[in-house]
Amino acid sequence: MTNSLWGRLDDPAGNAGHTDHPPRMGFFTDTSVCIGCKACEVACKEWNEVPEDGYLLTGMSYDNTQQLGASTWRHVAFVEKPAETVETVDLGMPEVGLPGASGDAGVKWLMSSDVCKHCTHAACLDVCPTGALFRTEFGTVVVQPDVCNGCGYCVPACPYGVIDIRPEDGRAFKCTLCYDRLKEGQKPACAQACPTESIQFGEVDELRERAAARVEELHARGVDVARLYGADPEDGVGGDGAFFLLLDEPEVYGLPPDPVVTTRDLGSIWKHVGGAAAAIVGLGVASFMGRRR
Amino acid sequence: MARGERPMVPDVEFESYYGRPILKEPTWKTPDVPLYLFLGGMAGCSAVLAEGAALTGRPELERVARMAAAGGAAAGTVALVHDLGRPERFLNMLRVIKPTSPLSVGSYILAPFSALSGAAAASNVTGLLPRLGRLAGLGAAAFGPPLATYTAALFANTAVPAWHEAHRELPFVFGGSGAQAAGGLAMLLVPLDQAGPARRMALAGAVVEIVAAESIVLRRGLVAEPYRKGLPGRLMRIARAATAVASAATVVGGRRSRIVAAAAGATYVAASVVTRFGVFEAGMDSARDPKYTVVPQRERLAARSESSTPQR
Amino acid sequence: MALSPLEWPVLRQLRGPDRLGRGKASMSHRSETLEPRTVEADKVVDSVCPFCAVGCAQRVFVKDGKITQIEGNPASPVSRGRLCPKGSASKQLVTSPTRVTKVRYRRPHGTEWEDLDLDTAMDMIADRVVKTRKQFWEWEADGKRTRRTLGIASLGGATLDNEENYLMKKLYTAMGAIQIENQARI
Amino acid sequence: MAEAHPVGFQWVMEAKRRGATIIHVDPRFTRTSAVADVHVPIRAGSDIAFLGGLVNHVLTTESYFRDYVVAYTNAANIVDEGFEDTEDLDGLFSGFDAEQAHYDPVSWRYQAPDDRSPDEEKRLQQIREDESGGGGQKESHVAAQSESHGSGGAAVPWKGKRDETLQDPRCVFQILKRHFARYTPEMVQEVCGIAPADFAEVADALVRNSGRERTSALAYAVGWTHHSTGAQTIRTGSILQLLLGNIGRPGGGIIALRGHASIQGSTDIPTLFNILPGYLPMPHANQHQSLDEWVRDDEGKAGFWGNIRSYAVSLLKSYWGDAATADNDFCFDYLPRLTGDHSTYNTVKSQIEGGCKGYFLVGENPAVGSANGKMQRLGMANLDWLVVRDLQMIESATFWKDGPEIETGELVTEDIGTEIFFLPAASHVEKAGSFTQTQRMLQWRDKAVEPPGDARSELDFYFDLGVRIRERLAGSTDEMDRPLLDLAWDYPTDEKGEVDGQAVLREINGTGPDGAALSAYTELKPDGSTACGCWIYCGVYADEVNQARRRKPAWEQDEVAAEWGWAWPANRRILYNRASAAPDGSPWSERKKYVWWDAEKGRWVGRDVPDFVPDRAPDHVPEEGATGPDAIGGQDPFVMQTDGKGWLFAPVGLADGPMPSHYEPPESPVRNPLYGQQNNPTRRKYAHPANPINPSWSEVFPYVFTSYRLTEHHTAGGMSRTLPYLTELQPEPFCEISPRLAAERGLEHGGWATIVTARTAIEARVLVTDRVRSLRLGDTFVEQIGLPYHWGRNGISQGDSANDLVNITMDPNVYIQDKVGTCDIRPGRRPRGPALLAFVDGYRRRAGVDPDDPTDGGADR
Repeated sequence: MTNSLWGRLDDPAGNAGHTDHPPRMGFFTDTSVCIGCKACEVACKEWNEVPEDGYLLTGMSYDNTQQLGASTWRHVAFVEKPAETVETVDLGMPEVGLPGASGDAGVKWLMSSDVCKHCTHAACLDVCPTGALFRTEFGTVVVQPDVCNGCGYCVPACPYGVIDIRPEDGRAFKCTLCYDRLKEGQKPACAQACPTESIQFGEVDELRERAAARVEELHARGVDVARLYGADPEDGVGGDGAFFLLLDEPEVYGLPPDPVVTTRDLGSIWKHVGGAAAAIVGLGVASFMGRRR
Repeated sequence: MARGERPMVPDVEFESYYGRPILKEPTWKTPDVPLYLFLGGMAGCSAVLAEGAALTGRPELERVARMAAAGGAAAGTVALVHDLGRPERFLNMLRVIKPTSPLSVGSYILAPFSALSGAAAASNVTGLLPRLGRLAGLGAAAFGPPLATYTAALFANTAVPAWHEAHRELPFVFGGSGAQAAGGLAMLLVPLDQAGPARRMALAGAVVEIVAAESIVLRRGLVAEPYRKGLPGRLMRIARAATAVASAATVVGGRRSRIVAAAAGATYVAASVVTRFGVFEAGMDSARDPKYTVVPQRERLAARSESSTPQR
Repeated sequence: MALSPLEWPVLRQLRGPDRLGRGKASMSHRSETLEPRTVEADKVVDSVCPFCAVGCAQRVFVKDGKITQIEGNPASPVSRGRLCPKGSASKQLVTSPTRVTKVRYRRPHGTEWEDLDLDTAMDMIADRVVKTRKQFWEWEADGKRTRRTLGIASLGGATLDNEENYLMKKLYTAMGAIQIENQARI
Repeated sequence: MAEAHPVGFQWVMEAKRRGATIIHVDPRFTRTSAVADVHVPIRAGSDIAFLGGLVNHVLTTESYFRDYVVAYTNAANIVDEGFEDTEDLDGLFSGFDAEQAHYDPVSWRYQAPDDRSPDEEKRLQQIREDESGGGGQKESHVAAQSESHGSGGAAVPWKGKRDETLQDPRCVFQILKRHFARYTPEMVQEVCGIAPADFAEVADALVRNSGRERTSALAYAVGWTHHSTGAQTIRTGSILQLLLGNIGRPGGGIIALRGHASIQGSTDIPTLFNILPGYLPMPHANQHQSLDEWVRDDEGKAGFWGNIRSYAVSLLKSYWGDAATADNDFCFDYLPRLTGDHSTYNTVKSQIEGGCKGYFLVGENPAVGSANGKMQRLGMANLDWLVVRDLQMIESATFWKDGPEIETGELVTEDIGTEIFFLPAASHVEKAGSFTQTQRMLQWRDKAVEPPGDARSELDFYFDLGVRIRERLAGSTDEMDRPLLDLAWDYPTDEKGEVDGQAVLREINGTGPDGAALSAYTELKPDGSTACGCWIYCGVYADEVNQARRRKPAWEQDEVAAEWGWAWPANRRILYNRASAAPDGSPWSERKKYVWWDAEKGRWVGRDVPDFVPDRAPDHVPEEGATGPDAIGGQDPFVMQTDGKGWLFAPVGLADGPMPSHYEPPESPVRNPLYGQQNNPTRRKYAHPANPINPSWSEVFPYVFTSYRLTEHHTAGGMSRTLPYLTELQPEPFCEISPRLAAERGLEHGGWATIVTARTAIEARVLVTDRVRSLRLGDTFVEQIGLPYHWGRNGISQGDSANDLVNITMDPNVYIQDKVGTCDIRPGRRPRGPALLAFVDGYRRRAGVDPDDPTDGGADR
């Protein structure tokens, strides 16, 4: 059971009892080419028959979906930020300033399609008392709707705030990485639809290589802000099955900067629970000692 | 969206996505879940109390404690099932057994505890099968302390900062609070002459609870802030004050005055209830504000990059 | 779950390699036998997205005369299987419960819709075309032969098929109607 | 492009991945800007000034592709002595008739050759007669005849004299240089609000990526066309691309991003008033009273358009079959004639005035989708009958009970006499047929399921309607009914009575004397032995095979993918691809090799179907007096032009000048910095009390608004606002404004705003965003308000329609409205009911809108 709870784990499916399983599959979402079209959101809903999630103009740029949840398994975040001032080449032109009112460097608009991370160490799965959440043969993390009893434990367990209970249904839902499609060798619906290959689907090992190469390529082009998120198998969740190339800090996109699977501390937790239980026993025994009154 | 406020990402202190939480707020309902925590704690410790009473021949105390254990377990189970999104599937809790899931482990504690404490109480009330009843009571006493404390694991084994980061202290808060509640309930319902152990248990539990809760605030920095601020802060303060008052009353008049003892006992019970609500709400608050997720993680990253070459 | 008690996942946990019950042991029968619904399709029909003019190829999956899925066709050199949010919503477009599927009729000065039989509606429309055409018939204007009617106009075509546009223009032209327009003018 | 054509945009991202520079010029910062290398914010409606600046840059820095320009464009052509430029006339060209507000283009022609052929002599005579008589050429611009050049250029009377040194002061090149000289970077800044540094970045990138080794492409959508100068904006792009040698070459071109599944098809096989299939002009009563007159302007001219008689006769044969004979001019007389503008906006006016009483709406929602929604609704409220065919209950079908005019009391339900038939339509999967996508490619769709309930395809509806009309007229001896009774209307139907779409496609393709499907339009004959429903589509059913249904996977073909679908003409994927080779027929460069001359085979070869006479050698010089394709020289790649050259200067064919000039939109807060002429002098005003124009420079309407689409919605919303999955993504109408404007007008992010014009006022939620920039024009700032236009009163999410604000003032070539206007914006929701009318009326009075002539913006001299 080494590495079962946290740390590097190269074969999560095997670790979950799948023998002769296919390679681990996942997503690499390259936000540097995301155009925020939201095809992923719709394609996901069409395939998985996920209900609409409310009609609210949020004022959060073009993001009216707001967050991942029980009825939103892909969520495109839109971040408007002032662009970094770039050194411009002096063209010998009279200084008239840039078009902006304040003469600043303009705006950047970051878009990123968020999804369940399909963690190597998935807290939602670990804490699920019914086995509704399980690790598939593809190394992905899936809720079995025929098992889930809506206890809700997975919800606060997820360090990314992905999974949620659908109130009108009572059960927990999240991205399945199109488990059914994968069984037939098809791409997940979102990756199939994505116009610009921002969402890439494939074997996680291969995707990690691709992602590393892409970051290098962007760095070579001077896009220093490019960084990978969730691609490191040594990170707090043992690496994500769905990882990202971001152009800003993770928290700007609503992602935790350094998530850790809660089961890292499971030993300590149980130890302290045991200690406290023992303390009660001691306390109980002590209560009955001494004066008889 | 707040009118007139452009949700550009704020630059102060930390960045976030329009100030939105990163974590999902737990969907656990109140009062179901905090009540369950209270009931589990109270019932679990009551089972211990009952067995002690039986061993030391305090029938009044035994009966009250047995009823409290069985009643608490039953009511707790109801609360737990009621909290489920699909209550008809509550049996799925026993579908697998997962040491990684405190709720799974807890189900395997709660189920036998409920059965055993129920059997013990039934035997005690009806006088039937007394030996089996005692055996069941012994079993319940064995499952009682874990029942009273596993709920701390339930909270701690989440990503909710105020809960997770307090995972060393929470079992003691809950255990102490459970003992305080069990003792308090007995103080309320049991004559003075048989209630000595209950008073001592309540008092000791109160001390454990206060020390543990205080050390969360002292040791856990920013993520402990919700225990001090806002609604959970108020609840925690009320609970602590009530516990202190009850403890003082117990020490001063608990042995002599039935009324003081009953009042102190009731206050203990109430304080225990309020503590669970306080802890519950503290977790909710810490999940709602991205600060508690981002800032500690940022600090962790900074510390790591100071101590070594960047990993990410 | 009408399964053998031996299939109680706890026992599977104890028997198999998934001791912690986090994978294989906790799979339900449904999960074991899951398939994408598209494999059950009676037929897969080649189509083209009806929204913009990029012309993304679609594959339409049909089961029992109902559409079960519409997705991009990877073979297309134009779209390579991809669809935008609108194209991805094509199934909802064609299966929308708010689609009107019965003829609706509003009589002159009426305040509500009424039902109308399709055949009757067609007859009524044909009658009105004949009448209005004649009423506004114009052999000449300013002394020049025009051979037309200005009483009937039409708007639409950009969302329709070439064959439909062809029949429309052909029929309208033979009717002498010239105010035939579509979105290309708008 | 990423906004409205995301899947097409994948190719832009591919190009970027391979090192292409992506430049996005748009008033607002869109999803395209987000991934572009450069975003250039521009004032809406100032595109010609910007593109003109680039033209000037290319000319003054001598960055043009000289070999290409000399050989393939009309740069060397000498223009008539009588031509005067906007430089000479402060914003007008020679030939302007102020009273009629139109041009006589006769002085724009190429100089007549000294040694004229008899034919050219005849044409010169004809022009002289026209000049004195006032007919002829002048008519070429009325009734949107410019649009018939959708497949072939306007005819010039002669190829003209050329000076290939480009030094002659009257050669096109020198005229162009003078004309664009004032379009300096500083002027671009003043007109467009683009800083010279930004402009230089764009110009450098464009020049750097054009020439022998590299090409650049321009992609546009209705941001260029929805203006009173729309056609000239496209012209400016064409001039730029011709100068840079980017036409007819891989990676080059001007890519129109069209917005509807078959809007290209519905232009090729038009449901448009002014043309017939294949861009044959609808006959005009003043010019065309016989077949000969109808084809006179183009017949026998150089190039493939010279065979117009074959195309025209074949169309008449497919319309009237056996009834069309040489003796009766192939039923030419059955064609109705135009007398002017019969476009949709004019039709609406006619509806309001009671001159048009029956109306079919077929997959269109003018109450939301057309400019000046109020006029659309007023028109529909004054019909005898209205047929609406759609998938969902759209606003154009329900205006009589819940339209905005019902709310204001301008219309009363019980008073509206319009009889309305709502007929449910079949969706794209419930019928088989072909769409023509934006690159002229036809793709066939198979039928997947039966339409639900009463839903029918348009094919069935129109066929059935035709059958029923003909039944009613059967036996009529009235001459007016002959065209209907003689109509070839016998299409094969299946057991359900549904028409076989492939039979219609085959008719469109055309058949020969033996009744077999034709393979190419070159097989069409003028003698009535061939029939063809749309000559440019001839070949789509070659070999009796539905070529549009071909679906050879991309991975089994090269990137030209010639075996996927079928592109008109002749399955050619890049038009004018002869220009991808140098004059001597060799590729300009190995890198940009596409179609070239194979001397051994004596043919043009390459990766695409050559857009040229297949065996015409590069050194071929046509014989004197040659006509049609025979008159195409070996170095004339623009085979649809009568002179075979790409036009930097349009000697004929455009209503508003041979070269583009920047004019301000009809509503503008600024004075035209380029000329004294404020607006396009030939713009088509739309005089109607319900179409008042905000006076230019009005302080009452100080802001610019422009409308656009969002990725998540489709046009007037009938296909998107009705779907939960799309509606939840953009659930409410909003306006986008800059922080500066928000501060100036006290508008709150997330709050409500009322946007007011002289037409009406609408309300929308406010998004304050740095993506909308305050533009600096000289000393002043111009604020722009962005308005997505998808909403109306039906559907899941409802709201006011942006198009209710848009005025109707049209481009004189194609009669398309200008979507840029001025407005005021103020916090809060708009007044309700009749109070709205009073509110808008107050604005009109304060702005000084002339109640007698409300469409005069007051800017004309």
